[in-house]
Amino acid sequence: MTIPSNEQTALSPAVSAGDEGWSRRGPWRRVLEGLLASPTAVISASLLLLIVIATLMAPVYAKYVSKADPFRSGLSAKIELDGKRVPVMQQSTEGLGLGVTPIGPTWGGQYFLGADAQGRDVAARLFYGGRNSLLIAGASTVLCLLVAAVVGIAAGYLGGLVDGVLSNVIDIIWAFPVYLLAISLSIVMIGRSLAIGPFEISSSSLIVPILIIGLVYVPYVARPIRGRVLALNQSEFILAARGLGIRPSRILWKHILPNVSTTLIVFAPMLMALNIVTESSLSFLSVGVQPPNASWGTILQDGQSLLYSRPVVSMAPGIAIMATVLLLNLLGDVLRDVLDPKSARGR
Amino acid sequence: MLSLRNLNVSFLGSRGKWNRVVKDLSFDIATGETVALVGESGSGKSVTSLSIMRLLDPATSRLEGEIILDGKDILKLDEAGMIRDIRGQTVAMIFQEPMTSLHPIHRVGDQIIEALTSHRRLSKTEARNEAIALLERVRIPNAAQRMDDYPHAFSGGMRQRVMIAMALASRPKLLIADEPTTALDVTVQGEILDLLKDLQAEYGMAMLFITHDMGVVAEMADRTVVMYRGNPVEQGLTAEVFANPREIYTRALLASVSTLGSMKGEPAPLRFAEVDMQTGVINPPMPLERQPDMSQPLLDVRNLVTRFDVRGGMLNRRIARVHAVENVSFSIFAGETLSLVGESGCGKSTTGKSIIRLNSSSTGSVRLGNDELFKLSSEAMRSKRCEIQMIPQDPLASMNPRMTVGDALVEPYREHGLGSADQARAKAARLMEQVDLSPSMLERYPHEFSGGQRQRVCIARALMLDPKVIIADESVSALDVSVKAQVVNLLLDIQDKMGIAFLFISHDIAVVERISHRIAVMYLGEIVEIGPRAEILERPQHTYTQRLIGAVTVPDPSRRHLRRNQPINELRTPIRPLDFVAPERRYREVSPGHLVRIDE
Amino acid sequence: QDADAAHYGGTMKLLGVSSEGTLDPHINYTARYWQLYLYTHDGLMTFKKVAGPQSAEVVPDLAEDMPTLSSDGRSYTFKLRKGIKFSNGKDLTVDDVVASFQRIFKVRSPTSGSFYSGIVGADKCLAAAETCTLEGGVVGDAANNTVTINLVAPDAEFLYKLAVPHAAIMPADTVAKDAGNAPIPGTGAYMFESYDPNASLIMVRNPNFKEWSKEAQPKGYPDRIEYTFGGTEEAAVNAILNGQADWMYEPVPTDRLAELSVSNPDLLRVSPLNAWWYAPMNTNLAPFNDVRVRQALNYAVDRDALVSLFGGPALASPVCTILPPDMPGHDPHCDYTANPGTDWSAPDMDKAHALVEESGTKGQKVTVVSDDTATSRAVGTYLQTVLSDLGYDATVQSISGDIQFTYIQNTNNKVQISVTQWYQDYPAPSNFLNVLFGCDSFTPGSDSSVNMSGICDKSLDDRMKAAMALAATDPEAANKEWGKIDHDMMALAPAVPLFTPKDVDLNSKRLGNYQFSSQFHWLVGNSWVQ
Amino acid sequence: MLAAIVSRLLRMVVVMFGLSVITFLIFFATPGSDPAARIAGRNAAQETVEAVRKDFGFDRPIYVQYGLMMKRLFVTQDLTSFANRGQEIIPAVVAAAPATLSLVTGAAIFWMLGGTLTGILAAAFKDRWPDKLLMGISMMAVAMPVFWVGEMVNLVTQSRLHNTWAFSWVPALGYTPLSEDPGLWLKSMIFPWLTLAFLYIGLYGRMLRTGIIETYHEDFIRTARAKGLSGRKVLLKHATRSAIIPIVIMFGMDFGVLVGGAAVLTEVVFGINGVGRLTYQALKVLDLPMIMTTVLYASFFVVVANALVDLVCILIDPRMRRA
Ligand SMILES: Nc1ncnc2c1ncn2[C@@H]1O[C@H](COP(=O)(O)OP(=O)(O)OP(=O)(O)O)[C@@H](O)[C@H]1O
Ligand SMILES: Nc1ncnc2c1ncn2[C@@H]1O[C@H](COP(=O)(O)OP(=O)(O)OP(=O)(O)O)[C@@H](O)[C@H]1O
Ligand SMILES: [Mg+2]
Ligand SMILES: [Mg+2]
Repeated sequence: MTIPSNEQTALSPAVSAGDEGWSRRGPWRRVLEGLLASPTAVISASLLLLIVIATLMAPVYAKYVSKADPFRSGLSAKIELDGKRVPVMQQSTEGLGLGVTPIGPTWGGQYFLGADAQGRDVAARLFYGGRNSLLIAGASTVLCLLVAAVVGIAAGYLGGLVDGVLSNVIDIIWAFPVYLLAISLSIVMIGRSLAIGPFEISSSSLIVPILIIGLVYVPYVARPIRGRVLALNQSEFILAARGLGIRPSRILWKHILPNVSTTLIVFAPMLMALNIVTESSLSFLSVGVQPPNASWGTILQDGQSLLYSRPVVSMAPGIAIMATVLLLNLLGDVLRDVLDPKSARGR
Repeated sequence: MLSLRNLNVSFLGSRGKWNRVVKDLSFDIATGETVALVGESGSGKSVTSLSIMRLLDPATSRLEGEIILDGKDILKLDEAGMIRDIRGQTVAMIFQEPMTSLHPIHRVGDQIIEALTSHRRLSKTEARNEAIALLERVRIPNAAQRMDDYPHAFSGGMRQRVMIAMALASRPKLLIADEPTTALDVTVQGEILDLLKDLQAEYGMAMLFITHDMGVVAEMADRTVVMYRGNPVEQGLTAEVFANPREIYTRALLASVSTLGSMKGEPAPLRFAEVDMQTGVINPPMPLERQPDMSQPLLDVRNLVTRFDVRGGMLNRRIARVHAVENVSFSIFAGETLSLVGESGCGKSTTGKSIIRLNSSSTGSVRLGNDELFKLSSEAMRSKRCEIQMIPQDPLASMNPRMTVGDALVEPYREHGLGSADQARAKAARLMEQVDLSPSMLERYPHEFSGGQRQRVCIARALMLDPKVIIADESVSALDVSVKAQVVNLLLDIQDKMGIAFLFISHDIAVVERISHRIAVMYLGEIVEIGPRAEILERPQHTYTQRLIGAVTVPDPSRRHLRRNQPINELRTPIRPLDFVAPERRYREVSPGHLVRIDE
Repeated sequence: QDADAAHYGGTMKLLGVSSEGTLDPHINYTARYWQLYLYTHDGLMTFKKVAGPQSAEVVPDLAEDMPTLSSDGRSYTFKLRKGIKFSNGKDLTVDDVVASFQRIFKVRSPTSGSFYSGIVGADKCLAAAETCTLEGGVVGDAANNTVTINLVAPDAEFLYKLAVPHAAIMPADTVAKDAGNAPIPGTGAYMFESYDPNASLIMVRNPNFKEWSKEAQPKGYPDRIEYTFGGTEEAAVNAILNGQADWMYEPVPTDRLAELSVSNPDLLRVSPLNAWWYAPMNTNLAPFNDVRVRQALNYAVDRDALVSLFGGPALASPVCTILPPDMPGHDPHCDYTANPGTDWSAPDMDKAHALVEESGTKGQKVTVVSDDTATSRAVGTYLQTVLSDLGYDATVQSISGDIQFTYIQNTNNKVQISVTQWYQDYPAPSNFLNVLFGCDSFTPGSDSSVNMSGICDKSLDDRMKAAMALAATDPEAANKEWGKIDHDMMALAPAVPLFTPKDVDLNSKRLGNYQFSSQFHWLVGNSWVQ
Repeated sequence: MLAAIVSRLLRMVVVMFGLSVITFLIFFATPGSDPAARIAGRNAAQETVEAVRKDFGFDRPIYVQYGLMMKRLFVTQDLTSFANRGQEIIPAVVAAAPATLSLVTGAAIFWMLGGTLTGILAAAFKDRWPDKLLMGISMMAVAMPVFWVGEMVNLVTQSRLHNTWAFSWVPALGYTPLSEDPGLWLKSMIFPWLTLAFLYIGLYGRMLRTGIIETYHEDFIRTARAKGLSGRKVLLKHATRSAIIPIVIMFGMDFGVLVGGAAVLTEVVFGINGVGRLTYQALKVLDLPMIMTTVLYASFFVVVANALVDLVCILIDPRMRRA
């Protein structure tokens, strides 16, 4: 047996693969490469993109395919179906002849998914609604995660008075009747805009729902994060970082945040779903997407009154929400793996 | 019992490359036999042992070859089979990193009980009693009470002993012990080794012993396998390997082993002789040039006290206190090394952490230069930290698992505004080389290193800041002799160059002898004896010091079983009732600077 | 008769999505409970408890006969029936009647100011309720067992006002404040056993009741009536179909109508209502302060579309007038339609556009305020579309029903146009025209100002006052005049009449003898469940 | 310990005070909320409205009104509703509480069992079909609004398939007290439980799965496996134990608000007259006394649940105790 010669191996220090120093892949680059290497991530990201593009193309759909303005009441509209002109709101003729049912899915260009109780094209509204839903829920999810991360980490890391105050605030927000605020705001903002300092928020502005929805679930995310931070706080590596004289802000940002990032990532798709639903409740109370504008949540609400006769009206937005959330979830899963250096994808 | 045939292990590296870290390894272990696996740090010892347990993550690692255990090729077994027949039943393992290997939120006692009951039917009380007995056998003081503690309340050495107790609980046929005594002081180490031997005799247990402590190898192993960079280079009967090593690496390895007493007559610390691992040529050590500057202490610790609460009962009330550090005072001068030795769990690490204010419950006074550290604002303390650094005892736990080692090294340097990012990276690369690691490893995450490699990364991280004082907590314990020599030399180099002061916490008396100017001996949170190195080692006054020095192992297989240390019968603990008042201690000066506690 | 006897007994189960406030008949002003008070309390007079047009007739109830009216038309004398007992066992006396009228003011009944302010002494009572005596207004004569009510001026509608539950007679010792959820003894066939607004209202037979007049207070078929609150309309429909309940208060969701009218036509009952859905426009706020804009909107609204929102022509009909079709005085005419005449035919968008153009208000911001029920929201959304078509920057906002009703009344809230409904209190044209568009109903800055259009046309107002006075002497002429007033009011277009709804009741298979009163809708106690 | 309880109580007072003040201010800042007009009734004369205003003290300064309301709520405990006049609020809430408690407790059992089971199974079968299936369903559960699920359940059990053997046993919607008829209570609660639990099963399952998967990379799991523990034991005792903390925290929060009235949609859809519906009805008519009471009632549960959760967390993970 002899001592091995300088066999090419990346592991032995003496033969450091010939690179000059160490090649640094930036964290962004690493994450991106990791994501790109996963077919799941690529496919779900592309599908998500497709959804976004589809919603952006809504005017095109409305103009050329559905050929109806999805924001106008279509109560007296008629369409050509199998060569016959039929009203969109179909008067019942059998039995007592009570009730008017909006046209069901035609599976054609016009009224592909049927009409809602206002005789509007559900499919076209779905595309338009996607914009609002994705915008509101997306923005409020990001807002929620940001605030929750800051609050949770600050409370867990700083402790003491900060934790006391934040924990109280968290409890107050959590027990707070948001809908009271929503009802109040909806009334305050009827026909006028809200002036907060230099900012004017009009009643149709999406800022208000985004802010409200963004804050509703902050406690829900912040508390688990605070818990994780409490445990992390006792870990040797945080002690070591302190011993190295790392600034607390950096400890929070570089040591604690990455270690709670998984929590944030799991919450993201779930929050997205919850926020879309919350948005619909707020819209119902007239804070948020104002009629005749649509969002997936409001279409779902609209469809609720057609559940027995035209279930597709509420199912369509439901499926859209579900698809978005599922895709986000798949993406989040891969992202979590990529961020975890101990998993196979994390390298 | 066990035979490895051409075992190859590879890991998935970055960008999907597979790196082979164990190459064509073959050896056998017979029933009742002890085989030592020695070799360079990072040569694949731990990976080999994990392979035998099939505990490597199949997603990121690949195993080839044959591992035949009790006539079965376990690489062909499925997970269920491994669980049923092998793990915990036939083979048990003591892991190298005791901190992260213990479940942080299960009580220590429960973790042992679980090992006991996983393959044996025992009643609750039986299991508990046996677990307490095991803990006592691994010399955990106050075992019955500490059963209900969580791992973070244990010292490094205590955690290691818990691991040992856990592995022994299942009475395996084969015990794989990966550096089981690195964190143990010599007295306890002796006890543990005796315990292992007793059990081996009792159950006819085979042992695969991974260690870099040649003294332990000589003491324990029937046969020895030497590894170098993933390859087995030599194997044979221990006595034979020690007596006439055939391979250059083995020769070099043995040559660099230091023994206690080799420094007799040396006034100052001395570098290790450098042995070229490839050729075996020994270069005599260069003497140190700088004398410590004894005019004014650089670090002055006065009456340091750190106590932890012990909670229990229904309402989680405070029921007692751990007097981890009690009234400790000493000073260190620029360019000087003070070694802190003492029984595992006596408060060494706590002392270190308290000095740099990582324990919130400490009182006393710590002066660094002209500053009283305990009185600094947290921001002032933060900037002071680049002057005083601690190398933590548990390197894996003390590195952020989600940060590459490169980032971890660069970060403090940039934080203290010591230079640009490029300078930081250049320095990091240089330091990596100095601790015998490749700069390309900076891209890796902590878990991708071997124990010894991580330890060196931690050293490099502390050195990034060019501190004036370094508290090194068991910083060379996981290194093989050759690397250890290199790292010790590095430490001495920088001390020589920059007049750094070291508080060197170690139980490796041979290294302590090499490196220190003065030695302090700690026992149950208090310093019992402190004085110049030669004084302490050659004329120990306190009974505890005497016992400690008497227990040092000797790397000579022919003197096997001759080592007889006085059995420590009374296990003493630093846990005291709440109303305990620490007694006033007085010290007597035996010779200039040599103080011994007067015990009534 | 024997066959009928078999129907007495059993428990009738009613469902409601929510309860509606206090149980005090003097205070509660909801159709939901008025329907029940009919069977628990009596006034001196009452509406006939029979099906069909006759149900709008007033008949003596606690009074033996129709009152004798003094020649100046200001003094009514009632002779009380003998032997009537309250559900607590006490006998009915003239003192109870006097005290009950005082109580109307003491508890500040919502209609104390509008219905009963014409009684002599009422002005004092309105100012200081605690000391209300109605001195000279309501006079009891225990010896003759008569009660005389003196009015300040003749009031043709006074007997109607005595026939609604706000004029119920209750024991003299009833608390002089809102009794809230505590049942008050009455003389009806049933009495309230328990009331929990969050759970249920239970009615049982009044043990002291003996039928004295079938058309005024029939005995009632079921032994027990359980009104359960909670759940949703859909759930209520299912429960009725599954035989778990007999009737629901809320209208059947339009979603279910088509299916039900095929599967269970025999369980659905459609009856006309004296009510309208309308969109009051604030005549004091731009752009609706311009009559042309108001007219334009009247021209533009497609009533057929709105009818389809309400469930189609079988359930609602387009209207152009303020008075509902079945209301006395209703004079069919429609000016704001494609082919003006008696009926609405189609929207006239050209005219509408022209009027808007003329007014020069195009592009202004308009907010439609609807309440949050599905239909109201839909109507609001529809109006928004129409307004947009007319060139306005229109939005629609919905608020919870109870709040919306007061919100749109207050001028401070600057509501331009809203969607609301009005149901008759009693079958008199003034109940629509005078109440909704009279000057007295307009109080700026108050949440109680039911004239939401804020219109106060002096000449029309005078004509309405005169018509009311005329009704006392010549009802026929008065009704004619009301028809004209309606026409002239619509010329000012203070509101857009949308449609007149029909009532749809869904009842269980076992429920029999369904009867619908135009005044109080389904006559609960007249139906049987076995 | 005593200090801890006192500090918690203090915190509860702070939270309640903050909430009540905010609620009060919002109410009075809302136009159209003037209770006098609504109490006076439809088309009431101005005198009547003014009299009511005086009677109810709506003409007093707002802080006096606040003080009075708090006094009537906490001291004399005779606060009455603005909407259902004469309705004493506290008895109403007390009467509604058992229904909500039944609903939420039962659902909590389902969702804790279901959620942990889902999470554990999905983690155990990571990336294989059971995982994908469970996660798909979980996401569906999260994405579907509870009222929609409830209506669907009713559509099936009360309407479409009510007359088949499968669902003919389902009683009419509504709540039957446990003390009245345990069998009926159980039968009528099953679908509400499942419906309410569905969302949380999704949330918790997902959360737990990730936690477990992450924990599996830890060294102490390797130790557990080395002990020869069965896969199940490693999963349940070691991996799940560390991953369960966020679940426990979430449970505390969810349970707190749901018992406090956040289960309103489920309550409404299934005709269970609980605190949630009470709150909802009160909000719809802006019935301030009821809103105030239910908000404070909810905050009580939120604070208590969170306090308990903190305690449990420390028991599970001693590291969460502050030094
Ligand atoms: N998970 C991993 N991924 C990639 N590389 C790894 C991983 N674990 C270990 N290695 C590499 O494999 C080699 C062998 O590691 P191993 O832990 O077996 O060393 P060792 O002989 O036990 O050393 P030490 O004495 O320092 O503990 C090292 O170079 C190490 O960097
Ligand atoms: N956080 C803690 N809570 C309670 N007790 C603790 C804590 N940390 C340490 N201890 C106790 O303090 C004593 C001293 O621990 P320390 O870690 O300083 O020992 P050590 O001398 O470094 O031992 P070793 O050589 O084994 O690492 C031990 O008994 C230990 O159990
Ligand atoms: Mg190793
Ligand atoms: Mg230590």
